[in-house]
Amino acid sequence: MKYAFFLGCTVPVRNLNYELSARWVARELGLELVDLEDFQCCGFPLKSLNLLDSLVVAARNLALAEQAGLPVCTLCSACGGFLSEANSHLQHNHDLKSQVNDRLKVSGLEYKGTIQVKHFIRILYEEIGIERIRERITRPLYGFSFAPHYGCHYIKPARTAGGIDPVEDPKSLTELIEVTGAKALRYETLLDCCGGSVLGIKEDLANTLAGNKLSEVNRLGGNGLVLICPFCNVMFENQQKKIEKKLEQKLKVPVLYYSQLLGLALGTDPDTLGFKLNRIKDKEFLTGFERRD
Amino acid sequence: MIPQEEFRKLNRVLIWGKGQTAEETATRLTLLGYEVLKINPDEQFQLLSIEGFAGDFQVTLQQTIPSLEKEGGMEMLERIWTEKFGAVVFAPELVSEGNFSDYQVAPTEKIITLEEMQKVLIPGLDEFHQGNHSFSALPTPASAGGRRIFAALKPASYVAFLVGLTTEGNVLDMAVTLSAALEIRKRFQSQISIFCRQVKVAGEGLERLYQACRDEGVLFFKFDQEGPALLRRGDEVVLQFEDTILKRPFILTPDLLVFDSRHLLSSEVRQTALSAGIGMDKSGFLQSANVHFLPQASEREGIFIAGPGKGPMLSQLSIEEARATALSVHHFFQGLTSETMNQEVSVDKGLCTLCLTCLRFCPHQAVGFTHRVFIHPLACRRCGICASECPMDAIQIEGYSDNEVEEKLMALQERGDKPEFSQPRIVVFGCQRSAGVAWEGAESSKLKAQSNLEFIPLPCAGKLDPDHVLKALSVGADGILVLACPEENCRSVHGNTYARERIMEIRKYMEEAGVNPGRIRFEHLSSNMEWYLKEIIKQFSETLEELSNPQSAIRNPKWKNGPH
Amino acid sequence: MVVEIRNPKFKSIFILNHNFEHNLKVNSKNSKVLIIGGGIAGITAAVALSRLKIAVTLIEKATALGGMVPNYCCKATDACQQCGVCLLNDSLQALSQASNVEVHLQTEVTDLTLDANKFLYTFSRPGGGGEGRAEALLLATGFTPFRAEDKPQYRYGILPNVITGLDLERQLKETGSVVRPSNHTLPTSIAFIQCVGSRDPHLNHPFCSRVCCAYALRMANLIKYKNPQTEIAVFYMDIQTFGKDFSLFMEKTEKQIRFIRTIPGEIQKGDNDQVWLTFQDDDGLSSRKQAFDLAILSVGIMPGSDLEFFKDKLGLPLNGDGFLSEANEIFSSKGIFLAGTVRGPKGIAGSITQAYRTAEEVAAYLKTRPV
Amino acid sequence: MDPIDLKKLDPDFKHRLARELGGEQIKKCFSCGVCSARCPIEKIEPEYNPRRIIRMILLGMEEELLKEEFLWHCSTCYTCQESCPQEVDFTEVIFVLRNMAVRKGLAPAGLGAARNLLDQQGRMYEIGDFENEKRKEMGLPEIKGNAKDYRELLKD
Repeated sequence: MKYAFFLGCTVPVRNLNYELSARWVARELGLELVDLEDFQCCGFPLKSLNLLDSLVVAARNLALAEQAGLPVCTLCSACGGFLSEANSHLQHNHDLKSQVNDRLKVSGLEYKGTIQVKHFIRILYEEIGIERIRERITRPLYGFSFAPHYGCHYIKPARTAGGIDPVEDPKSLTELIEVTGAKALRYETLLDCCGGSVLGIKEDLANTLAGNKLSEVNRLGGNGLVLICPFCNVMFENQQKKIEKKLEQKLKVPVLYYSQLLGLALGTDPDTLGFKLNRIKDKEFLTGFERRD
Repeated sequence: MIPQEEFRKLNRVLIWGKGQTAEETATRLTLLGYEVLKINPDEQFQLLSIEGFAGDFQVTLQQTIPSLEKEGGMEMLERIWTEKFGAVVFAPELVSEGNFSDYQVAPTEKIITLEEMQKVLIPGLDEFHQGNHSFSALPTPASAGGRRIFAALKPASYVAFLVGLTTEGNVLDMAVTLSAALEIRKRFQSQISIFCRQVKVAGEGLERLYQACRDEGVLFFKFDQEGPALLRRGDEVVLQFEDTILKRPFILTPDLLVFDSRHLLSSEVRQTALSAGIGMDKSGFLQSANVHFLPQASEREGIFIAGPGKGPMLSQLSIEEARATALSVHHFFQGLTSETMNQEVSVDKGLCTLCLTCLRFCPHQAVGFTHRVFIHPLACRRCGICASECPMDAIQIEGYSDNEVEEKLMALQERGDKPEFSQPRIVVFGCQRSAGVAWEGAESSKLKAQSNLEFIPLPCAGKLDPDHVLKALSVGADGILVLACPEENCRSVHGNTYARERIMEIRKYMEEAGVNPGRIRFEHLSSNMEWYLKEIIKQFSETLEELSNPQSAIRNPKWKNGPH
Repeated sequence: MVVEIRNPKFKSIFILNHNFEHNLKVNSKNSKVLIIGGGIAGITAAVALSRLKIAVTLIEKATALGGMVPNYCCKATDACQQCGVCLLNDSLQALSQASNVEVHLQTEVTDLTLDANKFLYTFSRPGGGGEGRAEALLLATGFTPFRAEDKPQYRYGILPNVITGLDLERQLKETGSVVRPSNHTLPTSIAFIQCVGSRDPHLNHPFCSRVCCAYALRMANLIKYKNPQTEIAVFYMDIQTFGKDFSLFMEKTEKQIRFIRTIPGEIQKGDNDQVWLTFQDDDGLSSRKQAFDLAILSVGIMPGSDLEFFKDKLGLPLNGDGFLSEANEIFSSKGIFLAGTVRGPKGIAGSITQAYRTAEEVAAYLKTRPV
Repeated sequence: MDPIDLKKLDPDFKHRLARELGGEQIKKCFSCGVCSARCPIEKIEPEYNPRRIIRMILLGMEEELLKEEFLWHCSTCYTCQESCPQEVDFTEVIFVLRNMAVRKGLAPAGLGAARNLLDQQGRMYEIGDFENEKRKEMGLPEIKGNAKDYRELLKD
């Protein structure tokens, strides 16, 4: 299993904990992630401004992966979603493809439409599989519970997301949490959006969205909110202080990446998984977990 | 009793109607070997009356022919004559009147009816509904009106359809509207708005047509209550309305305004139906709103109803109706055998005083008289209303005669003193086609086993006889339950109502006789309401228990002490 | 003559079960027409053909005749609402009096071939099977109700107080009243959601089911008649015309039922097992949540699951909506005829009319077909 | 409120939008309102209402609509799109509307910044020596953050 590793813009600068833990988990499970030097922004930030421009940028990245002969693995759901979407548009629309390829000529690249894009979590779920992960769990996280947050672009739009999960009732992350031995919480706002896309336009609106979910997760208790996208992380972790202020309520909802959770269950220590970089940690969970050994 | 030689079975059918249904019914019946006369109900031909009985109707027709032109106008020649038919099929089309009066506008160059639009635009609409969902190249209309309409249809022009706003919409008008809108979009690229309350899509292909219109950019304005207001501005009409989605006011000055129509039964057909004793629904369409007449039956045996006269319908369905009707007519003729002519209803000549009560009450026009009354066995549906109404008890129906019912009641009396009876004894009189089915159903099988319950089937609740009810009370019943079909569901039209009225009467007798009128109960029950039958009996038993309580009422002494 | 009449005095009575089925003699050789499906359309067609002295074999999978109709309730309030459910009993009565009709219950056709204008078929049934032949085939295999689970945003099967129109029919048929499944109390507020699974290209059912407005509004009126204090809201897109005197019906219905032209987005769990509907409010400009004691999903008519079998065996084309095509000339020339919902959504009255029409076609075919 | 004259609106707007990538299904809408009922933004800001936005498109209210600030408030969660019975891709429609607004110079101030960043560095966040130093400390590979070709690629 070998993938071109698409980090996107946010992860390699702002979410090193996600990158660290994902690389560690991948290595541990025999998933080879290859860094391609020329990968840049996926193109999604341009979609609102000029759809064609955004597709050109996406196609550039896809063409690079094609050159390397590797399918793409993304950590960010927005990157994964948008690269898949571009792939689908270009594979099905011949005129669009030639239009985009015309523009790609300045980079000396050609998009052919031969490779697939998959989110890291989807690779864990579909390629490695729950059973193989189960076999590798050495330190099950019994007694702890987490609220999964799927995020929007991981499963939607269903047409281009590849149907990994039924959009009204997604299961993959829930099962992946449960295979670690921890309990995955069911909650009303499970499908709610983080609001990340509106943050730059109307912060208050974005905070209200994220706040709804954080309040519920706070009421639920448990050991934190499990994420799989750095965009969502911006809202739930970085904005949490501001949201607390807005809601006039202490939230203190610990936020962590799924790869960090899995890493612990696979037997490594929090430091290797970048837990030091998590801003809101569940100390009880981390200490409680360490004390078990 | 009618002598055998008076029967005649004529393999002739009169089809009173025009259009698709009438045509198709005529064709199918001809193929089946019947002699068919098809007459268009219009100004020229009128059907004055249908006398006689199933298999042998005498139909009186009138023809009005304009004759030689004379000074001061046309002389009209009238011809009235009578013909005989075994069966009659009503298959008229509806007449349409533009809905202008509802909006208080008059037809002008820019205001036309949906029918006009259809005529110039979609001559092949019928074909469309028969499954050919593509429009072939259509010729430009030859008529002046048609050319005028075409001239109004340009890419820059706005066409507005007002459909189903002042009267309840129907699939037919919607199909025409959608087809016309689509055609105009495709051929002239005009801007089209359809104003309606509901988009009626419950017909084959209509949902796709609706979708095709939306794809073409046709706008739909749906209204919950009032449609747009029509304002006159010089020559033009301005539509003023609120968009129900945006909740904002809009105006539109259409270049062509198309109105739907009211579809009505012509007064000729209406008159004929009334005189022939054929029911209509409350909206004035043919066939009573009674499911038991589905699909093509009428109150009178041998008279059938088919097609849009029952209400606007898509042409597919008209064809379906025609073929089904042809079969029903064929069944009817096949059923005219010596077996069906067996007398099951008899009139006692000695008792009959020729008061003709039976004739007045018969919902099926099955009673005739010459020097004596007879009940025509083919026209009779054996409801027994006549038997119950006959003041002389001269009419008896096999299986439900006074003697037979009384025998059953006497048997009840004999069983009356069995000691295991602890529950009130109830005699149930019920229509055998509704209550009878429910009574025999699996759900109520426990009821049947209850020896305190006796079910006396009636051919129709209209056969309920006050004498039998009083008899039942006198032989020891604690309570009488009468079960009739729901209102407007009686196969004999008013049988259930008659039963209810008779009970009011019986209650009066009971009061006079000092018996609590609460001991008789009347309920509507359909054949599949077994749970309700159980429930009624439970409730009624409780009522009767209470009435039998010495503190509350006097228990029927006959029951308590056994028979005398 | 195959339907048992328990009491010869009441000709309208039958108990249909597999016990009497075993006494049945299988003698399909004489049958001219094979009817598959013993619902209202199949029964009506069988009766119509038998009256023409055409011998018919009627095969039904279930243990009783009637198809879906025995699940439905009588909807009469102070007067009949013309639902036509009682017509099944009329048809069964006519069948019990028909000659030349052989009914096989609990029987499934396992193979079917068309060979030189003859249909050869094999069937299986408890305790064995057999084979038969027919000169014409009439398919009346009916429909499948939409699976409400396929619209997960309404949480059918998860929230106890979300039921389907079919569930409500059964409840009213069996008990005569409507209760909340969670605690068996009477609901004080009820929401009907129309078009669940119908007019929904997203779920691959782009067509109108043509019966849901009728059954939902009639049942709503019935509930209101029984319990006038119940508040009922109907969420709809376009109310479809049905029955006679429809405008009078609507006039009356609109007075006692709230109509909201929108489709609710989702149903969520509320306190006391109430269901929360989120929908675009008709009065204002925004969506809102409202709690109801009970939500009823008006599920529609979907193509029957047997259609694939006939498609494979006889090469019959399905139309764009997944039903057997309405343009049936290609079928009838081969001696294949269709009646009822196998051809597309329709109600009881429509099925009956169509059964007559088809019977007429079958009769004409048998008269003129090449030998 | 003065009534709007339907004839003064642009009936071609919906057709033009339908020709854009993602806008193809717009005319299928039959105003059921599921999109609005499920929209999380609508719950916070009722002015943002997908059903009404589509209605404005269908009626041709281009001028008014493209000026609306709320077009930029969609969180692109795709809930509307996934639950639409008529398969209108409303989230994509929002992108099309935004593209149209940008073409008319109606984009909110500051949105051009994203494009400038990509023009210059091919990334939303610059990766310089400082960032790479930090990565190195964590044992992560260096990232060469310069994409010279983006400027060329995004040239109009």
